[in-house]
Amino acid sequence: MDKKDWLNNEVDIAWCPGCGDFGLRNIVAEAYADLGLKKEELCMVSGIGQAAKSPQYYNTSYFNGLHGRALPAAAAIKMVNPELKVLVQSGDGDVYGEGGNHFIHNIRRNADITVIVHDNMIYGLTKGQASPTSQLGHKTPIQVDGVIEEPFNPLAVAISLGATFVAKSSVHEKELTKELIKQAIQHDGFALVDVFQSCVSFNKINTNQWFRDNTYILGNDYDPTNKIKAFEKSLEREPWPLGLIYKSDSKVSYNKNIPMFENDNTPLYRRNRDSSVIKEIMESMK
Amino acid sequence: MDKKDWLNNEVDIAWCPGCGDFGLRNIVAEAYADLGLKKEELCMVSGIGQAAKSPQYYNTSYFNGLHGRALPAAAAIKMVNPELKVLVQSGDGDVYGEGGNHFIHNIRRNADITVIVHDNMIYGLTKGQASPTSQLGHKTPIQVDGVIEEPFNPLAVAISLGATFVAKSSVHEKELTKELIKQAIQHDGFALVDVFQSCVSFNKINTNQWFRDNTYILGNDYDPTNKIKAFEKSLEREPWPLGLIYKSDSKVSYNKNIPMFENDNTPLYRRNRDSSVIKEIMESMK
Amino acid sequence: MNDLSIVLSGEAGQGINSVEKVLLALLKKTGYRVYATKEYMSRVRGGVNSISIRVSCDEVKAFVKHIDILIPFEKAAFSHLKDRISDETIIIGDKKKLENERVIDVSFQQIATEFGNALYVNSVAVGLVSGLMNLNRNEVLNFIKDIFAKKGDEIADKNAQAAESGYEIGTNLVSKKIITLDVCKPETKLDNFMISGTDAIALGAIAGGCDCAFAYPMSPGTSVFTALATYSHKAGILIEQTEDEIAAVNMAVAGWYAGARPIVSTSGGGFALMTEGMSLAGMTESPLVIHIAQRPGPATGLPTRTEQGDLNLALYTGHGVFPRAIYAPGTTQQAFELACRAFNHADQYQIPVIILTDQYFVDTFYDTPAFDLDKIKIDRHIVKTNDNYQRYIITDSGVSPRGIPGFGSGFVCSDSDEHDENGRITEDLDGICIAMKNKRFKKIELIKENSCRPELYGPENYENLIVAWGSTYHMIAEAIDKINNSKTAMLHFSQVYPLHKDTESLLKKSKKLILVENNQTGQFGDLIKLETGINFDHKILKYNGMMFTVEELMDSIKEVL
Amino acid sequence: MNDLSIVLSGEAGQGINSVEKVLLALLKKTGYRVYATKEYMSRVRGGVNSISIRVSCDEVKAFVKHIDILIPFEKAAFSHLKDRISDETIIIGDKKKLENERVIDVSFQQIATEFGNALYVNSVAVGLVSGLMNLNRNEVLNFIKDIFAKKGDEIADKNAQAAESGYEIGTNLVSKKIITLDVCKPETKLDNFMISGTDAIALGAIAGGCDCAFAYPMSPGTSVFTALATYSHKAGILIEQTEDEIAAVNMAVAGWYAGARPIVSTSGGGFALMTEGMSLAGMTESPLVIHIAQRPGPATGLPTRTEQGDLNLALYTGHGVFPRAIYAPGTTQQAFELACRAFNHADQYQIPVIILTDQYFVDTFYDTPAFDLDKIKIDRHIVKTNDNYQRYIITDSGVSPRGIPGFGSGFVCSDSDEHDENGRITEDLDGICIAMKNKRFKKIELIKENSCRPELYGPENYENLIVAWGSTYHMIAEAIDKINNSKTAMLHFSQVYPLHKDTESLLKKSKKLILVENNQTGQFGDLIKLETGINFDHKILKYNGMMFTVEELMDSIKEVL
Ligand SMILES: Cc1ncc(C[n+]2csc(CCOP(=O)(O)OP(=O)(O)O)c2C)c(N)n1
Ligand SMILES: Cc1ncc(C[n+]2csc(CCOP(=O)(O)OP(=O)(O)O)c2C)c(N)n1
Ligand code: SF4
Ligand code: SF4
Ligand SMILES: [Mg+2]
Ligand SMILES: [Mg+2]
Repeated sequence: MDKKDWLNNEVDIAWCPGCGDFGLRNIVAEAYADLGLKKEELCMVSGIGQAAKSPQYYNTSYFNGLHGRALPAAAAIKMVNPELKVLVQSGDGDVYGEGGNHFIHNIRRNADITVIVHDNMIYGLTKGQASPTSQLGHKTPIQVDGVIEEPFNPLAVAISLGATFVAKSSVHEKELTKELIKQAIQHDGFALVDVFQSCVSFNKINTNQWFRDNTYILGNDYDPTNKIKAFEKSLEREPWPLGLIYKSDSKVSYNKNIPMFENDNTPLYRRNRDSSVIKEIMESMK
Repeated sequence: MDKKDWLNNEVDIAWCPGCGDFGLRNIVAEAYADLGLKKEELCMVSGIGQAAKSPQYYNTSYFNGLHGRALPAAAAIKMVNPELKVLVQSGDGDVYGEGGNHFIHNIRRNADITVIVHDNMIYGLTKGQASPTSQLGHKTPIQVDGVIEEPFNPLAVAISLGATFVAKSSVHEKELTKELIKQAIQHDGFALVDVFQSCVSFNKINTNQWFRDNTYILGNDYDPTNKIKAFEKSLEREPWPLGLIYKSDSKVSYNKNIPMFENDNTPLYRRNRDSSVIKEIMESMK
Repeated sequence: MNDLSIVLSGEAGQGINSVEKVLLALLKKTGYRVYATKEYMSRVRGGVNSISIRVSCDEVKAFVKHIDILIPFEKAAFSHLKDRISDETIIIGDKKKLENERVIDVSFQQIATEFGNALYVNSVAVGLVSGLMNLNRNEVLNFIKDIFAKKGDEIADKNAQAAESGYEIGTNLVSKKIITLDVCKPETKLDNFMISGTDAIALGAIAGGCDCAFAYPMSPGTSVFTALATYSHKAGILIEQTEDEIAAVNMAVAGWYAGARPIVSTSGGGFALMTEGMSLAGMTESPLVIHIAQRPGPATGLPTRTEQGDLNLALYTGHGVFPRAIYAPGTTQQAFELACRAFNHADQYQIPVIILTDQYFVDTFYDTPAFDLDKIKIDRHIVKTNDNYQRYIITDSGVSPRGIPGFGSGFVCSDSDEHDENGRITEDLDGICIAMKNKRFKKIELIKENSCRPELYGPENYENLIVAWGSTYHMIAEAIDKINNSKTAMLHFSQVYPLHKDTESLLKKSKKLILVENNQTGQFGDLIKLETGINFDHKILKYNGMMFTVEELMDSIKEVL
Repeated sequence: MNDLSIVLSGEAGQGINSVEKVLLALLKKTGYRVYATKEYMSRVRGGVNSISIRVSCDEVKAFVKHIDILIPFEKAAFSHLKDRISDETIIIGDKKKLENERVIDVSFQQIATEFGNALYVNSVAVGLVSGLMNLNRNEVLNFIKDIFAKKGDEIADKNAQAAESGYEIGTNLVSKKIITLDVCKPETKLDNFMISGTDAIALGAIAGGCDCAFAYPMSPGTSVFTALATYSHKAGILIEQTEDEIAAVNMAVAGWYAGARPIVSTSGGGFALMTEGMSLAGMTESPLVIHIAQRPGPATGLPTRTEQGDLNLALYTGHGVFPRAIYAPGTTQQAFELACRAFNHADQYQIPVIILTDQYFVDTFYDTPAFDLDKIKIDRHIVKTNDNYQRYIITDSGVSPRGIPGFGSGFVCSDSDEHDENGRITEDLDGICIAMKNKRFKKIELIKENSCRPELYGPENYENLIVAWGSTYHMIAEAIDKINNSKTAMLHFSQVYPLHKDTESLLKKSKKLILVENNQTGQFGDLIKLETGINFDHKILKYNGMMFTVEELMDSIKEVL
């Protein structure tokens, strides 16, 4: 399938004209096409929000679950059906706010899923409240005196949780974003790609221009395999570094760690159980 | 009040003989006594678990809430009633498992609370399942093949979230633990003290002996104000460093950041509202 | 025509909400009674939304189906509003763009672009309607200038000019008899306020001493949270957006514990996450006030639509038995009073109080006389503790005096486990455990004694009784007025639980019982059946995500009379 | 005495649970029918717990109040069990330690310490009871050796020796006529299994094709999760302990979506957190199987006690309207069959199925004949998709064929928003939105048609009908047997929702209706009233955290007959 085939153009897209979500949609479709994915092997997952509407706009199977619950859903799908490639597209509020506990524990779980966070530093769908990544001082109808809470640093936190693929991009850097997403999909384990995305309706501070002015692409001299350096890099601000911040091949993903899947990648729905098992277990209760 | 006064000895303590929770209870009471806290100014908070029973065993006001919800409760108490000193004692499962999202966001919120986590690397009250801090390979009745999930590193995560007081101790190091708890109480902002604690009934691996054999106390040459170094230190294992891992005075706590409390520390329950305010607001709806 | 129904329809982001605000203010200034509601899709741009305005010399507070004047900015409005457009509907708009023969052509877009910005269509529309209604030209133009003044002189002037063009077109259409409006002229001017359901709840909360709000955004519940944030400086309210709904409810319970009066505002899906927290409030006998603005489920459902579907959830949420109270205001006056009362009663009985509204109610503007502030007061039911203080001391009423940590010398101990009078964990099953269960249960009777009496609308000697709750109030009231059947009345419950003790007798007086609910199964009917054994003869249920209109209620009611 | 009630009581951690296991096995080996249950405090060491064993030649499956032989290891046992100890109770123990005149002195502790470990008291107790019952001495000693074999020869020997001392004391007490036990001698030996409620649910789940479990530990729900973990290698079950209950339910729904058959096991407080997830299953028409082992609330409540208090929560949890089924087994046979059926029905109707048990049931051991494996089968109601596949295609029955992503060429799209037949978001309110609401609603009738018929225990021509559900089954059955009133029967519901269509007629046949529930308000009675309009004449409710005893039920029932 080429990019066009991946895009569902029959539906009315509910995003605002100029929204960064459109850009990411195109980039992801290109990444799929470049990787030569087959439609039967992909499953997209999201929570609720503007970003989380993404799966609707592709030709793909998807599970568009509850707000904040994209990651447990995605992990479970991969864990029981490891033949699928599972990719999450969801918002910064969804993944880091309501879904924060799942962010922590799914990085620990390390199922082989790709997580693209549309980081517009705002709650788009609910009309402009602060998100965990909104910067200090950002005023909104709720944060009338400006944000006072320390902005969430998804990269630093992911690294400290032992994530093995942590990347940062911005929707205005199409090629970079595409390359990172492709690498993330190919990575074995939980792969995070946090992408600056412009909410033209509600975030008048962190605009595309702001992203351009406040980011730079990491040079080839940057070594993403050094955890401490990666942590240090993840703290940099204004300009924010874009690129692969951290990567490690030291771990295998969830399914490779459990006996059931050791020599057998068969999804659970194609496995059968002999009722003699029940007899056998019952015998132990004599 | 001296140590004895802080301890409630009229109740039947539900912990197992030899449990590390006893040790921590004594240490905390001593810290209170050393600091000369008044009984009217303290409020203890916990979730549910063996550690979370702690507040019951002091002479103090307490809020023993739901499993996993100690932190939002503690933060709210401090936020609306800033005259109180608020101290949390709860379990590793409570704070890092069920309560993980509150761990993230209360560090960001930075209310002036002290959080002591009884880190026994196990779920005690529910009889021995893995906790987020259980180490790789640890076998339990649920983790029959051993833990495969990356152990949660509370120190590294707290640092990456911008916490300004991050300490690690072990219940066998009484003096150190007491000193750290005292400093934590005096620190303005969210202060984390993660303490190794032995669950003699369900964790036969991480015993007091293991703690002794696998920890060391940070020397005076260690500088806890360097964030990157602190992060590096927080990753060290076998031996695990004990002491003040990270501290920063760069931030003020929640209440100091909001206009309502700027020049006025009065708890909300002692503030009055003039009904003319309603008239005034209504006028704007003419 | 003694009132006029005006509808504007456009895409999200096209600015029709600004027309609503400005027109309402102008009409009210002139002395008209006004009402406005909106319905909109779950998106920020595009799609098709509408606002419905009613103008009259008499009180007008209900959603009607018919449209007298329709101003559609997009073609999609026709199919979107097809059920509401009749042969009598006057349609004004860009004929070419709308591709509809019936349209009275006004080139909104062209005029707006002449003045330099497509968004000026809204000012053109305001001017047009003002012209049609023959409002005072200068007043209109000055008002528009004032409104846009903060955006700079140029923008203010341009908007005023756009409005002026609209105004002229409006007067022209009337003078040329292309449009004939037979509207009353207001004689007196009332000193009323334009108050939305949201405002009424927020003001009531402030009147009730609400001093902090813990919430996670969720439409349509965010509205009250946002209103409180807006007034936070004036009223001294601590506003905290939480990481999730679980934090919100736990912070609220703990906030009450520490002496504050927090509110939580949410919607069904968010409230679902507070189930365990509700139970915590039940066990710790904590006051708690939660506002739920209902929207259709299950799950994410239809985020910006309306339904009265969360009553069962409010009734049964939380494991274990504990008392609660549930309010369901139908008017802004009720909303104000009940929101205030929620804080006092939550504190008095140490229970969770839920205020159930819905998207329709929070998003609707009613012109409302000043709230009576003499009636309201802040009753703090807290005591200063002494050394022997016991938080859960067994009393005759079931209510134990509530202390606050730090206020007095006693220990205030609160526990989510079953506890003794000191608040400490116990397993004395047949002793204090049972006593505590009975103590909590007892309070239900106490609360019942103070339940709001349902309001009877219509004749006292009714034979047909329409039973309703919450936001359907005005629609049913107007339908009853218009049906004009001397034996038909409405019994409206602004407190749905516990039911007032007269409920059974009031229902039994009637020969025919008709239930009206904006949900699929008649949840309130079930509650009445459970509590009184009474069955309804007819159920009028609507559950497509929209409020009942007066007309459809008239039809449905007539059908079963 | 045709059966014997033996109770051991001690502190948590003192090992009385090991006595339970060993004694049951020994007695069963000898041909006795046995039963055992336990009650315990929420702590790991200390406090006071007890296990209750019944031994008989006939089937014996109910909890009784009376104690024939009591072996208390601690003084606290007397006050703890005061309501169960009668003048007939034989009490055996360390007289000095227990400070009680009635005690037949056996110096458990001294004997145990002689063999080197205080924990050997348990083997002494096993030996003692074996001696009293005159079990085969060698069989007993060898069995004990086998059990302890894995701990090394020395420990095995010491335990056997301790048991031998106990055995001798036992036979001595009998031969000296200090204790006279008039117990039957079993003639035949049944080929039964000792199956706990936990085991029955776990085995049923395995029989139903359960291939993964997502859960967060919570007593008493953890039991089933632990059992499945134990058998995970044998049966091929993916076991994942989640970070919280919200993750558990969302992983389960997504797991079903991807073709697996997950179970979630929890208790009331954990289930409370799954409210929104239930609604997600409702909206996405996802199969889902949740086991709730009930314990008393509100909130943390009494973590290790029993109650039938979560029925309302199970019935009403989740915002919005959607079908569900709720099972409530009362016997191990029912538990096995229903747990199996839960998976097939969840899949067939694409609904959440809840299995309601409680602490009493999961912790009780029943001797049970082999489950009939011929009856059970794994029905996977999934289809291979093609290019035109529509996940939510409108069908006559309301059920749309369920595809799995990756199985076939179609797209399987699932959405928590209101959606069209393709699973895509829509706001076509009066079109597909209403159609989807009606489609989901329709399935309730379908499920009802397949509801389990309540089981009648006792005479067909009853005049007094006791209505019950879940774990009270055996207690009521034995009470009825013993009351021996030819007009009194029990109607036991192992499916509590939707009610079987014959419910109303079965209830109406009776002259007197008696409700028995282990909760404070009679939640099932409310459901019956709501669905059938029928009121109960009497309600027998218990809510102190303990199961009904046969004796107290006999008293309460006789009182109202
Ligand atoms: C349980 C629950 N709480 C709240 C909401 C309301 N809600 C929908 S989207 C959203 C946040 C959207 O922000 P983000 O995830 O950043 O996505 P964006 O719209 O910015 O792409 C919220 C709070 C919900 N649907 N469910
Ligand atoms: C919502 C909810 N889920 C689960 C439980 C059961 N539960 C009680 S304590 C506990 C974990 C205890 O572990 P930890 O927090 O580490 O405390 P410890 O007992 O080890 O001190 C769990 C899972 C509960 N009470 N509530
Ligand atoms: S509100 Fe913001 S994030 Fe949402 S579609 Fe519009 S621009 Fe994009
Ligand atoms: S179970 Fe473990 S943590 Fe709990 S009281 Fe016993 S030793 Fe302590
Ligand atoms: Mg966002
Ligand atoms: Mg622990």
